[in-house]
Amino acid sequence: MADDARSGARGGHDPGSPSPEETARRLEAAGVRTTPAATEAELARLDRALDDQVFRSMSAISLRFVLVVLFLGGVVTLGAFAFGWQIYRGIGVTGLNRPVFWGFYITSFVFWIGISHSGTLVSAILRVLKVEWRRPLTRAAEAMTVFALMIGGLFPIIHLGRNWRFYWMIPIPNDRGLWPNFRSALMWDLLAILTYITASSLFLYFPLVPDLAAARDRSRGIRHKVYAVLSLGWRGTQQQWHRLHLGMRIFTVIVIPIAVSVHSIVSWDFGMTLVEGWRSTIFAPYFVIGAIYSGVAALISVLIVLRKATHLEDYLTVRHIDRMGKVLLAVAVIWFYFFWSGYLTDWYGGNAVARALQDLHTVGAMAPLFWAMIVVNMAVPFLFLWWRRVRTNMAAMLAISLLVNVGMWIERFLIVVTSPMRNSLSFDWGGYRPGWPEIAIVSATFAAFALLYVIFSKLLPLISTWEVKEGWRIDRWQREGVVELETDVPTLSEPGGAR
Amino acid sequence: MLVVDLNLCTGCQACVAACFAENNIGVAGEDQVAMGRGRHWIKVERYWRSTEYPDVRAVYLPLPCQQCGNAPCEPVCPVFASVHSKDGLNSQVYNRCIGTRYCAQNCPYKVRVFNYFAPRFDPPLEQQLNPDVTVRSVGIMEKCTFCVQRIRRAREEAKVEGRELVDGEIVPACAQTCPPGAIVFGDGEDPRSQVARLARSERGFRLFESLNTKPPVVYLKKGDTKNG
Amino acid sequence: MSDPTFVTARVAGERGVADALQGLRQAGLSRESIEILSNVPLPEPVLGGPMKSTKLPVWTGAGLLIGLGLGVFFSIGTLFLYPVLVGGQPIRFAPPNLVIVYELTMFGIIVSTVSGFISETRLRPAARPYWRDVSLGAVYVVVEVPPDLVEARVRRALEEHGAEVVEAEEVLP
Amino acid sequence: MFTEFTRREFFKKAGILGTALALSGCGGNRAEERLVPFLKAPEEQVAGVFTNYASLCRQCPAGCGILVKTMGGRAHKIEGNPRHPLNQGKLCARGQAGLQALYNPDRLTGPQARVGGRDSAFGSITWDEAVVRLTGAVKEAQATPGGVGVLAGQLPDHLYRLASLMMLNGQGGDRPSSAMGRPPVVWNLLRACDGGNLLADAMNDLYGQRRLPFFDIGGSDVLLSFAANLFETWLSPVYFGRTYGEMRRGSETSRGYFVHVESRLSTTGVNADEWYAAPPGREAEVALVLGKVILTEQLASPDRPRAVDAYFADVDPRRLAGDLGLSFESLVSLARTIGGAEAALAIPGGGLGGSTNARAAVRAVMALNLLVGADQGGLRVSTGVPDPVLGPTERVSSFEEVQSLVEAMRGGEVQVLLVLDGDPLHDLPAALGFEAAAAKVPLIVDFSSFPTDTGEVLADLRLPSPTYLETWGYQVPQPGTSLATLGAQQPVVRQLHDTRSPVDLLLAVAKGLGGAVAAALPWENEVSYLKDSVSVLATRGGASIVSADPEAFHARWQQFGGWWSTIEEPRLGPPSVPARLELGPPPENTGGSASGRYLLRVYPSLLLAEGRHANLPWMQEVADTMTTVMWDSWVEVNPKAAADLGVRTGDIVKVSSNVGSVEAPVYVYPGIGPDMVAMPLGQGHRAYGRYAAERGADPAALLEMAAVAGTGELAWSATQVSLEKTGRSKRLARLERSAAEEIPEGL
Repeated sequence: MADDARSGARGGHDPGSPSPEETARRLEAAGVRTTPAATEAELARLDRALDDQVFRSMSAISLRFVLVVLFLGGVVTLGAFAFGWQIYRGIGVTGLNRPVFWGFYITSFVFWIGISHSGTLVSAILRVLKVEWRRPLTRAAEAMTVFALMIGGLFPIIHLGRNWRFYWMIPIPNDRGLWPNFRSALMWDLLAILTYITASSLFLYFPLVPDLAAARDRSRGIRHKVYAVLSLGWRGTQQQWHRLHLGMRIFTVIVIPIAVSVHSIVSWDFGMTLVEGWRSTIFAPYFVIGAIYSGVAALISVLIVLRKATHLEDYLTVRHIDRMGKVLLAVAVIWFYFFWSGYLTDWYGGNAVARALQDLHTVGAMAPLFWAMIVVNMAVPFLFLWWRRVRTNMAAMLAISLLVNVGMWIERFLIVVTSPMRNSLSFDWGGYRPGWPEIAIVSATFAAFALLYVIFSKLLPLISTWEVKEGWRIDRWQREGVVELETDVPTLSEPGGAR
Repeated sequence: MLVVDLNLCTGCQACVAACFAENNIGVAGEDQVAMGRGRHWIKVERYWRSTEYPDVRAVYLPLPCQQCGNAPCEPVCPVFASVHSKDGLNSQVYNRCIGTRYCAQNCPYKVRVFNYFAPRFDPPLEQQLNPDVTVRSVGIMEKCTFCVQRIRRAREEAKVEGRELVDGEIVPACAQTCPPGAIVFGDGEDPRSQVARLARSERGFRLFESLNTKPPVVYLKKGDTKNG
Repeated sequence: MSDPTFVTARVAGERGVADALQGLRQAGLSRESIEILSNVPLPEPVLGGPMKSTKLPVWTGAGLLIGLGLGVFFSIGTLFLYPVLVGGQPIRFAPPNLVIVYELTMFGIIVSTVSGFISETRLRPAARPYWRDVSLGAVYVVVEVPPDLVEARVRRALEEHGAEVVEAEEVLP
Repeated sequence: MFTEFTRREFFKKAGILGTALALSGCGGNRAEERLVPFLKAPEEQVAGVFTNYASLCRQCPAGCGILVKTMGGRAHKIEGNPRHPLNQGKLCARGQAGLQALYNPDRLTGPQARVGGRDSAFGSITWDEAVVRLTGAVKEAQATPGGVGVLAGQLPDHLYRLASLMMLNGQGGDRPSSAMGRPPVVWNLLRACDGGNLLADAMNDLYGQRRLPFFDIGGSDVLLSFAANLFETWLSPVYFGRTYGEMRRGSETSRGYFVHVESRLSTTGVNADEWYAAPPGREAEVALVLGKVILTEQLASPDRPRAVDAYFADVDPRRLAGDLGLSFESLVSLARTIGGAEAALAIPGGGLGGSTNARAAVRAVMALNLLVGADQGGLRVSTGVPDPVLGPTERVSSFEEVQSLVEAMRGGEVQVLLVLDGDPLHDLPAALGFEAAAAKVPLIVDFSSFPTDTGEVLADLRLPSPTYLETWGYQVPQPGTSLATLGAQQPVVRQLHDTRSPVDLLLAVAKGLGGAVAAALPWENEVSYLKDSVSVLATRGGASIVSADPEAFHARWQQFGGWWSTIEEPRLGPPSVPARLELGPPPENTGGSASGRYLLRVYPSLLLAEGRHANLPWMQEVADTMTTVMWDSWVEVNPKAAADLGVRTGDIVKVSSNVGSVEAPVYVYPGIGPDMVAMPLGQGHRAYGRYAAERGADPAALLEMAAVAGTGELAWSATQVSLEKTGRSKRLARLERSAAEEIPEGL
């Protein structure tokens, strides 16, 4: 598949002249800039190569693809079966007990909501700051948010004792004559996640419309019809482009506070309680930074896998990973700062339960998890991410970003599950061991996340082609003085800019 | 208001058994209770004061729901399943509950009981069930109600007979059976009631007063000396 | 209202757009009657001035107000409808209300902005000319000929300025 | 096995409640017109009216009065009978669980006989067949004197009287040589742990009345318990608990003073203001130290019988306290407290009875009582049977009698063994050899309502009794109160299954036998037997019910749950104190004292007693107070000993004595000495229904047949055992999720 795409792309050019992607790679290697300030003809060639790469990979289906889908689908089916079993037998098939009433599900909920953060947030922040190198990776990032939210949003439902009654939380006039309790942090959660999933889905969809139109124009039959509906009659008129830009500007500004509020509210599920280890004023920013941390790491993992699997190395470049690596390092430091602030305060206060909880973490039954978290969340990024050689080594970056996510999952587990293990009544101090359905369902959600990406890659363009093309043009327009440079942020167009 | 005199609690477990009988509490079975899923609405918790033989001392803490005035379990429920009743009881409305277990997490006393599985009563054990009390289904939270069904009955009877309730007329199952009379129930608002008199004792304290949960359950401290 | 008449032409790149626009303007056509179709947004200088404004900000503002109202209703209004005492908290005004108001305001903004976008993009009165190769990078000019102008004049204006007049490949709603 | 049960089905079955539910929706309020008003908590609905029946609790031998709340012909809740002088409305956990005996899913539903030998299955028979077969067998056995044996764990008084009359051909007293049977043997480990016979013997020595002492705890201000588990299973725990409450509430300023002396910290011991951990079997020696100090400091009662002083003559209190490992100073302080008390009372508990020196131990505590004048205060004698006609009341046999019955069985002397309300196969120590002896008995008839171990393994004929909530009877509470009482038992629901009262069965058999036996048992049925018997009290004055009409008396007797005197029994006269107190040799513990061996202390489970309640799921799931263990057995091991053995709570160990071994999980228990281990009775059933079968271990398998010196009683706490790690462990079902050593704020 990869070779086909490549030769196809090359076939479109004059024989002998280097393909645009080769040019780009050479320039990249020279460390100057990723794209040449091309002529219109060259731009047309770049455009075509990009389109070929992106749209062709959407239609080709290989045996490997089928096997991957079957495997992931199998894991997801197993999880669905486990959920069915849980409904049939009762929530007791989990390992939940008194005093640990929340287990793997809520841990995973917080984890996935955290993952969801970085997609939209990173994309929006980069957009607001008009960072030009964002262009090829916004789509993958925004998709990550939507997928992670779809998955994360399921967990509160899976976790309910009576899942089939989850709609009782929805605030609509009903035959029960009862509105939900908006004083409950869970209702805040519901509304926040509803808002966030709406916002991030639309944030993904908005810039997708021109690409959907492009896909519409390249397809026939049923696909064509579906794309035609989804692309909203997009014709590419300048009026439409203007609206799109304006809409995106509004969105970008709105989506950032939403994203921050969502994870703050998730943290308040815990922060509002009287549970030692949860009741903390630092939780909202701590959870937000933790979310960004795990989200950036997840984005790095996703980008590395995607560029390899879909042969988009020319667009999702090593330099992207390098830059994201720097972001990850910065966030790691901030995360540790918040973590330490909370830990130190608890320790110093000397509250018996807080001490018991810290003992449980540092020397008790949870010590292996706790120290593993410290190592992979703090030590590993801090020791390695300073080095450009590490940041540009895809295998190393994949390993580090995955480790950070494992660490963040553990961090959530330690917060969500172990805090109730110690309370004011030492008679009721307890432990927790997950049941098999919990493990199956949580595993299934990871598979579902991958599966969504796999399916996505076959249905929708993984790179926002129009934005990349626009980027190339902005470069040229600025050089030719057609448009003014709008920000001080160095763009790709500046020689040596953005390093 | 409920007063529990720790001087009097002998740890005999009669209250626990009475509560099982009165409130249709299902039995969880060995594996489940080993996991911490016992459905005891009232527990007699045993705390060790010192464990160095032969200087071993312990204290019993009979722990029903504290029916907090400022109940931490209430505001966190998204569906108003845990609400404050007019009588000041902290009531759990089973048929509203969807099982988020948030209330239990936020309960400082860990007295809330979750139905992990549907309750089972091997026939003909179901014939024992108290018709005044719901059999709770799977996936919902339950807890001590101060035997609200008995409160209602007593109130209805007084109403039918056209009189005021008499102090001591309402007796929850635990207080009814308690051999030494360690548990006393009554109207705390009435200063002449027995509970109000007992609650004024110097030994009186409420669990975790610093949390400002304002429970109407007053414990009388266990004395350690001759005239404690 | 009868179907509008279109004169459509293919132009070469940005320069072609600028030329064609100049020609059309000289022919007395207003900017509003001209559409330029491309697969990348073109800069305003190329298009000869700022774009016609949209009503999106109005939509956004309306959404803000609706969301705010909904938030106030949920967090305060519902408690009037069904007052339930929980945890000793006051019935009406409490800090948590702000959380709800905030989230629903945001929700209102998001939904209304998209609704505005969809309604403005999708709900056009008539079908418009379209070519599939717009997606491949071709640029087209679509002129909706006003009743007081002769179609041929428009055609000539376009051709004189380097545009190649072509028929629409298909129409899109 | 299990069926799911919803509230809806419940209402369907309950029938009448459906109407009530519908009616509650007629308030005119719109919200209530909905079929299922979600706004409304279901507890706000009141449906139906309860009918209360007064009766008697038979969950243990104490004989508390109960009220059973019934509705629609079903019993829903048992509560104490507030009028009954013994428990005055209170009830213990086991009493509350009586409903689960009534509605137990594993009850026998009709008479059964083996289709072949003892290893074959049971097949249903009719009651007529059963009576014919039983009568035939008894008739045959009549030829051999003592050919019929009766073995029980506890018997209601009316049945005990009937069985005695039948076995002894209508003659009371000692067994006449011509009688077909022998006096019913009533014994199990719970009764042994109660040590009632030792107490009665001590009373006999002092007052010439072989009756249990009665302890007026409520009227005392300093209470010393010598290994008495007052609030668990001993004799009459509800009475003790109730009066303990009275003592603790005594006055505004004083809460009484409670001292517990026992080697192991029991649930009762925790309540004590002071706990003295005397070495096992030497608890009563603390009484000697105290008595000596009281005498030395001249704090003894001036009215005491002077002879009692001699008991303490040889005691060197300082040395003895040192021997016992107790602080002499604190004992002196305690002695002063006792001496200065207005009403001190020492209770010789059942726990003393486990050692070989138990007889002397009980005497020592009684001597202390005499010294401080408790015989004029809290120590009294039980009221006994209100009228001789109603006797003999249930008498616990000595262990010697059990042994002689088993011996007779082994020797082929016993032709028919009637097992009434008990499970000897489970309840008797294995070393007694009951199972092997039973093989020699041609016909074993089990009258239990449940598939007991005995019934499942040994019985040839199972003639299930109704439970105590379905049948009639009377009971004289023992030790009871200072008011003479005859409790009334009556059915509160219709018989659930095809069961028959053993009284009716015995009457039918007697009729079939004819002759002296039939003459001794002239009654038509259980009801006429009871009416005839209790009518002797009808016209007696100074009582709760006085009626010239026997029918009316009987009706009211049942209505109020019994008859009781309103006049207190007179106090004890002066005791005749034997000249010298024989202290006897120190306790002997069998099995040697090699290192690595521990003295085994067995004790009746707070909830399961000797095992009678193991088939009640509530009793399995209510946690033992001290260990909080549910659904299981355990071995209590001192933390240091556990560390030496390398075991932790939940590790399974093999406990072996010279006569047997069992496996059970360890519970590391701070309240026990490093040279002892303790195991609760109650579990280890082979059968006994789904909740009890194959659960936990029965320490009765470990006990050696040591005797209490000078008596025929079993010294059940004189066996040494060794512990051996099995390497296995389990998650012990405990209510406590951790060690609970952090005391919560405020407590």
